[in-house]
Amino acid sequence: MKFKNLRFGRSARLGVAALGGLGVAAMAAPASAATDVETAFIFNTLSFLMHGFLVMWMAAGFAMLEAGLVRTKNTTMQCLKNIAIYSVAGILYYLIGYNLMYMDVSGFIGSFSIWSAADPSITADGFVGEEAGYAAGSDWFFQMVFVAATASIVSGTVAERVKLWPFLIFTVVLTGIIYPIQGSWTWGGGWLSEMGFSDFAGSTIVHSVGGWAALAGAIVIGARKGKFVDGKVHPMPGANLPLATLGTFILWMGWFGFNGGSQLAMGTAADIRDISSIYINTNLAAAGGVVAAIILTQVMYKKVDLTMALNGALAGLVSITAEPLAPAPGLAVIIGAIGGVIVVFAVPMLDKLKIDDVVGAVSVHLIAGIWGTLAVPLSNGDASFVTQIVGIVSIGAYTFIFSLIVWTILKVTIGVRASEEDEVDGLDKAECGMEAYPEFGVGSQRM
Amino acid sequence: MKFKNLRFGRSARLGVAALGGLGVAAMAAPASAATDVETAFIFNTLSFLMHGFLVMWMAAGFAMLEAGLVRTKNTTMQCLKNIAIYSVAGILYYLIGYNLMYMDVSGFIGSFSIWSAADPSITADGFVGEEAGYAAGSDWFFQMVFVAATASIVSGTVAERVKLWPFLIFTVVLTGIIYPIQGSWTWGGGWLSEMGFSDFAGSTIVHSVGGWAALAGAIVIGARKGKFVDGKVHPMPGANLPLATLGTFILWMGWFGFNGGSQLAMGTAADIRDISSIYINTNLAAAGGVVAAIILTQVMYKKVDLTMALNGALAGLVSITAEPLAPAPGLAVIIGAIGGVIVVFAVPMLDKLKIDDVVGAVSVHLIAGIWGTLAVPLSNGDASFVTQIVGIVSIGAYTFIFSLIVWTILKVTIGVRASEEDEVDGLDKAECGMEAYPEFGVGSQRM
Amino acid sequence: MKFKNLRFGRSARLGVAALGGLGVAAMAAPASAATDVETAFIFNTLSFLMHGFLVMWMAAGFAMLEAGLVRTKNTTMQCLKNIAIYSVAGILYYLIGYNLMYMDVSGFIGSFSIWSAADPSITADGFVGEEAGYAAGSDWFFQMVFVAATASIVSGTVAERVKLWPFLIFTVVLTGIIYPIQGSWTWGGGWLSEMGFSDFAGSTIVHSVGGWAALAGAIVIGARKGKFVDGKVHPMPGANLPLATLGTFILWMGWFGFNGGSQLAMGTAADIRDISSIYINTNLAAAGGVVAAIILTQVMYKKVDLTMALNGALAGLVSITAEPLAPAPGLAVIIGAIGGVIVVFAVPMLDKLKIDDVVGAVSVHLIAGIWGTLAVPLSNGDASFVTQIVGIVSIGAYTFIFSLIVWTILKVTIGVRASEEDEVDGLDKAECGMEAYPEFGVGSQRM
Amino acid sequence: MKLVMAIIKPFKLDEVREALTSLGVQGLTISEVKGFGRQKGQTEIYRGAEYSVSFLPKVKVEVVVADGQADAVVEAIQKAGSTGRIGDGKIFVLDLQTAVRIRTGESGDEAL
Amino acid sequence: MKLVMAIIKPFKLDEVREALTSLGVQGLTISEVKGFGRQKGQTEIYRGAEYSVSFLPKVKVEVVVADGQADAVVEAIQKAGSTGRIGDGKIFVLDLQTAVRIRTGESGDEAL
Amino acid sequence: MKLVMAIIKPFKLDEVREALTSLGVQGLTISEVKGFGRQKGQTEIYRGAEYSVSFLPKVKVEVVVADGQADAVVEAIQKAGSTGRIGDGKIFVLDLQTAVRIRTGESGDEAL
Ligand SMILES: Nc1ncnc2c1ncn2[C@@H]1O[C@H](COP(=O)(O)OP(=O)(O)O)[C@@H](O)[C@H]1O
Ligand SMILES: Nc1ncnc2c1ncn2[C@@H]1O[C@H](COP(=O)(O)OP(=O)(O)O)[C@@H](O)[C@H]1O
Ligand SMILES: Nc1ncnc2c1ncn2[C@@H]1O[C@H](COP(=O)(O)OP(=O)(O)O)[C@@H](O)[C@H]1O
Repeated sequence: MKFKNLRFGRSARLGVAALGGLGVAAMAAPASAATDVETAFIFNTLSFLMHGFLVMWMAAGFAMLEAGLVRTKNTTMQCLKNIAIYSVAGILYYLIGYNLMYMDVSGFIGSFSIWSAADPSITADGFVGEEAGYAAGSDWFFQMVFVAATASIVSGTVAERVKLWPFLIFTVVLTGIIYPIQGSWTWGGGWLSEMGFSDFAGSTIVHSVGGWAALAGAIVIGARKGKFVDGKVHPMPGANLPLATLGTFILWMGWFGFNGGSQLAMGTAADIRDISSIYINTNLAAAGGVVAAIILTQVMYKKVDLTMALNGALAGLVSITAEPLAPAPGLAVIIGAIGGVIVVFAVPMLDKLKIDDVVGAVSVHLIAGIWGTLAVPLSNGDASFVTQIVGIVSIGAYTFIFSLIVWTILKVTIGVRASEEDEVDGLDKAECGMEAYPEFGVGSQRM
Repeated sequence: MKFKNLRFGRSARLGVAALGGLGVAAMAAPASAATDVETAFIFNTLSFLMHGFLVMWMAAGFAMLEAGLVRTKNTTMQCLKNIAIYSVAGILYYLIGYNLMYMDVSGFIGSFSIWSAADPSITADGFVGEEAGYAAGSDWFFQMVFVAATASIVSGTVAERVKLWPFLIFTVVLTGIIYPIQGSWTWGGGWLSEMGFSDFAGSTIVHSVGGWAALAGAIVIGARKGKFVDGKVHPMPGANLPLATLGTFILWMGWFGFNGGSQLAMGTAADIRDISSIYINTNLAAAGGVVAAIILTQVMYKKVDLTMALNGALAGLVSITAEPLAPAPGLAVIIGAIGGVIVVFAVPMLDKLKIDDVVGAVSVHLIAGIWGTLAVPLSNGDASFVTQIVGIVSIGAYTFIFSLIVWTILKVTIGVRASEEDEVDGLDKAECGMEAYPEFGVGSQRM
Repeated sequence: MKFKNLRFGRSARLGVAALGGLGVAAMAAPASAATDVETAFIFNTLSFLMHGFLVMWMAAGFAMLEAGLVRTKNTTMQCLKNIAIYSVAGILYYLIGYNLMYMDVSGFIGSFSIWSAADPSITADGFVGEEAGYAAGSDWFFQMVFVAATASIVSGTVAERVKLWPFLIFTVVLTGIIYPIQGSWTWGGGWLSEMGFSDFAGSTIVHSVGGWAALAGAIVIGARKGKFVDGKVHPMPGANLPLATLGTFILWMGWFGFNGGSQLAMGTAADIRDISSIYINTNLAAAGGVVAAIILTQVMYKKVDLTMALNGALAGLVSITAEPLAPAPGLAVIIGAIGGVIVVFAVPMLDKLKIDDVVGAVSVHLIAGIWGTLAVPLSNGDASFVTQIVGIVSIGAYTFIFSLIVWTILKVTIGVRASEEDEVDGLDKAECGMEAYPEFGVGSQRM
Repeated sequence: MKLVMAIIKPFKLDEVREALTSLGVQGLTISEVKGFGRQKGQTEIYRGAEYSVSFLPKVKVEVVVADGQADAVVEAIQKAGSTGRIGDGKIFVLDLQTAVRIRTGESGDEAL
Repeated sequence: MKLVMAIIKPFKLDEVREALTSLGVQGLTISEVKGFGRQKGQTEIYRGAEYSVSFLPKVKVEVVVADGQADAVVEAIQKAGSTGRIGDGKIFVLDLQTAVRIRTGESGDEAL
Repeated sequence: MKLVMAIIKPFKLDEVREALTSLGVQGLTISEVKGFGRQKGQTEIYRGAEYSVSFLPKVKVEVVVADGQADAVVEAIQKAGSTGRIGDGKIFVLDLQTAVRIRTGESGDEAL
């Protein structure tokens, strides 16, 4: 049995089952006005595909954001890690992840098997389904791009000192095992979903999970040499802010897919009306995050910090992700703005704790993710603070501990950290043998 | 009453009301062949969403274009302004802009109120609409991304010397008040639409409006120090041409959303056939603009100026925007090519007038926008040159004077221009305290 | 007669005619469940438009990839060539290309005429078609973006030494004549399609054709000065690897359009189910290519070469393009991985042959394209190795010889190669009079 | 011959160059440098952490002139480069043994 | 006065600067250079072709000091810049004729 | 010891380096500079406005050699760097007081 009730709380509130609603609508409405079942199937599938390619695009967003926020000498490595992550995540999710998350979920875990598509409603005689549904492959595609996002979060935090291969091994475990198992608890219909935990598009399930895994990594690997000296923080500014800006815009665009596609259906007027609301809220939450970060850095530091504005946008997006549908637009602005405020305070706070997070991913994805998950009951009457906290804590503890163990095993076996010399010279030279911007000035020839 | 007849002239010509046509088609065609009303609702809404995210993406395009065409020392600021604009525009359009433009438009202005969605055709029993329509939120989303584009245009022209906060205040006024009021005249069903003014996707209503606001800003703020000395023009080349190229490609891609979505419907075969024509014409006009700019700069200067080729693409796009549907493809190439020619002559002409437009936005958006609006009657028999000129002049005068007043008030109160020292050192240092590319060469460490 | 059976082999296997299948489905299925004909028309058209804008986006991908892999002094030129190519390709395909490829194809060639849209099924009374079909313009748009991709391939290989205008003239011939004629053989329903040659989305028809034209160019133009000296290869590292990474991600995203849209229909559940499979296989093949290239460069060189990882992704994508639908996901990974292996060996092999391919386009598009075309029979029972080889060889010989002739004519008439001095100084200075990154260091002013 | 090496504020470059050419100087060479001195870099905030920029962008001008011209050159640079604000930079004068023009092989004052 | 010019490994810059300031040096100028020497660049592989990087990134430090301070400065740089591994760089000392502070026109040791 | 400082055309760098190493020179330092001289920059057009590029990209080569080797080094650079066209650059020779190898503290000719 494959079952997903991502929208458990919400659908209960609406009084219709998530996808079942489609069939109901198709049956109940007057024949001349209602979408037929095959048409709804196409729309549902199209939603997964279209929103899926937008989420895929977020891989480029993470790559550019991180490539822009590391120093030149680690840029090639950061690009390499990002394209590798996206590749590894896809293959792993095919090999074990998807079925672990969605196939015959017992409550705590699905089954270990390779994914394959089955679309019984499509036969040689055409479409014979009685309910709309969607193509199984489109769902796989959409779920797969989510797991890649989780892994990208880690990459930014541990940048500039992690070795390539241990990092890739961690990615294998994260995308193949850690993420899918906790995912099965809620989206796979497991115990948290039974309990009523509500996380529409993954503030906790995707973003905080990435953040916890990143935090564990940052702790095990340690800070970059020179970052914290004699109790003082030494900033190491990112080398290319336009790239970081581009990355943020890409992520923003992709987020329409991330949240919009998480409606999981587009085959009725009600569904696409909901997707419209989700787009609006997603956009306004990001806008709120930007405006809050800009005003706050102006007030606190008398200058406007672009990197905080970018992080503010992302924090706003993460914050609205747990419930992008129910809030009124004004509330979405506020939820996002609080996300923006959080990030402005969380980034230096982590520094004070001597946790070295190169791109601010823990602040953006973990802390704003917790906030977003807690904010669900503000607009969604079916969610309760208690259940939300149970979800946040259980998923957090599971992910953090599991990640800590994996990072530690990697540390004591093959080692996770580049040598001090390699760190000083930059990982590009050490691991890739290649500089991101190899030229020595404009006028020079090959040297 | 909310009413929009963006396509007034055209729809009159076709003999069917704009969205009414959907219902008609659904009723008239044989039951087995016709799209049902809910399906059409979904398609119409999907068109707004899909084309809307493409237009949203143009925000990234403007950011990259402008970040590439300013000098390094102002790059961070340019990135910051662009993400701030897009955020502010969204919030303002929610708070007052949309309803000013579309709600109970009296002829000259709508009403001051916060926007909220209403979709009466969707009930607990499913979809009960008799006409197709679309989700109200999807329309809001699509209109919102347009206003952001208008604001981005200004940002490029006044770059490298405007202070951040006055600029943001101007953006608030532009997106909350200036743009929506004139928008109500045509798209909101006001007096210009009554008169038959035709501007399909906004050559005048979006692009020229941005251009006029930019021109007013350039005049009030003045040229960059050192740009015009002793009657000579001193070019200040943009620092990163690949970024500018990327920005142009992004804008080109986004323009399919801009023009295609302005069909406002996708629920009939005729509508999507029209969208197909719009895509083709949009693409060919841009292509025409590029080819014209390349040939012309080769002939005039013996070198091909990449920045002119990029501006040529944009000018072609702006030119076709007032009427991307009616022209045959060959005419679209020509309309775009004339746009490309315009830009090649307009950029140095503005220099001669000592108007300092950093990225050429006035030439591209205002002057090519006027050309595009004038070109409508070439292919659209319902438009007349006289009415087009009335629209261009009235919208232009309104926007230019209003903007001039706002810029002037800002100038005499808080000041709009960075100090000479800040301008010399670059706004990045002064306003953001952050360099776009902080590293001193590849080999160096943190300093 | 216009006829396209891109999916000849596959559709024969499924036992239904390509687009006819849509109508059949609409008729055969129970009235309540089946998509009506106009709805299917809209879906089919939407697929061309949506996938078309994704493929258009690949133009930006090629631009960024190539701008990142050339040296700074040739970057402006590379940006210019790429935007010019996309523009020229569109205009030429309108003027002669499309009809040469699809209009009244005799077997070997279509007709010389300007394209124009005809949609007889859409009348003043609404949609009257009996079969679904699609808007003619959407098809043109989708086919047009393909030809632009072919031309972009050439641009990368001959970079850093070709003169602008001869290159653009070659582009005119390639997009207006060379590409469409061979395209008519298969996709236009010509002799190769009669024979059963199977190339779903163009491993051979698009990618190898671009590769052959590039190879001919590289041979006629010769290697860059200093690349091969005394039998040794002197690498000339690309100047901006994050840009190249961005370009690769853009291409990857665009490829969902490239392959997904090549299903040519989206109006039935079966079609969109197939598109889902195509997305999955496309993604996994790219992932396989990346992973293979990373592992292989680690093993062979003890470092992971980012540029090979990027080329691996692209090679994986090219490899799956001839048959992105039939393979199971696991096979798609393998097909892509073999593509990744190919590129790791082919790049240095070409160097040994003293063929100077700046970005590796011949390896990626030609050699992996051949592999992909040969791999079709692995999963598609209707394809045979013999026919595939006939297709590869005939298209290859035709394209290579035709290109060789055109390049040679250009060489002996106006010359194809920049002067030695211009090559040393960089083409940006010589042909564009403009530097890509003109600033001399961060702190400096205009000089 | 003397090698006059000046560290100046970048935006003063054009003025310094013009001052030198109006003295008849035919050539000079510049490079991008960073300077540490009395002029303190701003204390910046990057992501909430204080960040003092100790090195500031400067331009180094190197010009070789005949012995007799050195004083005039120094004076011209000093005047053109001065804003009166801290961080204007320094001029250093070194003694040069020979100068050779690569194109022709000429040496001495002719090489300049 | 002496011009002390040192070529050092980039990551040693902060230590060298601190060593100099603790000697009382008030200003210095750095630039980005590339060095060729006994320290061989790695033999890199770029796209399957061997690629020997002959020039390695270094930082050049230029500091002008009064005659009496030169030895101490050289020693300080030598100590702070040394890792004991090949490629640590060189220190060159040149004689300086004059130094002028652009801001004030002061010259000689006062200009430093 | 002498400090030989040459301003050359960037694409001549490899030839100059080879000429020097074949003379036995073991190390040198290069930096990116821009030069102003008789060779006039192109008059460029940027967006329709004339734009004269007065500074052209050059590479500065600095090599310290023993006194006896200086002439040979100057000659080698002059030959390898020459194209016979305007803008080939200059070679300047300065007297050096000391050289120190940072790694070992050696000084004098042994430090080179
Ligand atoms: N002793 C020195 N040796 C080399 N360069 C110096 C020295 N002192 C100052 N400089 C250079 O001169 C610049 C300006 O010096 P600073 O002390 O800030 O101001 P001022 O010259 O106005 O006293 C510094 O940034 C540095 O580049
Ligand atoms: N004769 C020289 N003239 C100028 N610079 C030199 C000379 N020899 C070495 N250098 C510089 O010193 C750096 C270190 O020299 P190297 O021979 O590699 O190591 P070491 O100084 O430890 O012997 C070189 O990279 C180069 O920048
Ligand atoms: N007096 C000078 N001082 C310092 N550098 C100079 C001087 N004259 C020329 N140069 C440098 O030498 C380069 C070449 O000089 P130029 O006069 O153009 O050609 P040529 O050396 O062939 O006469 C200039 O670009 C500049 O970098």
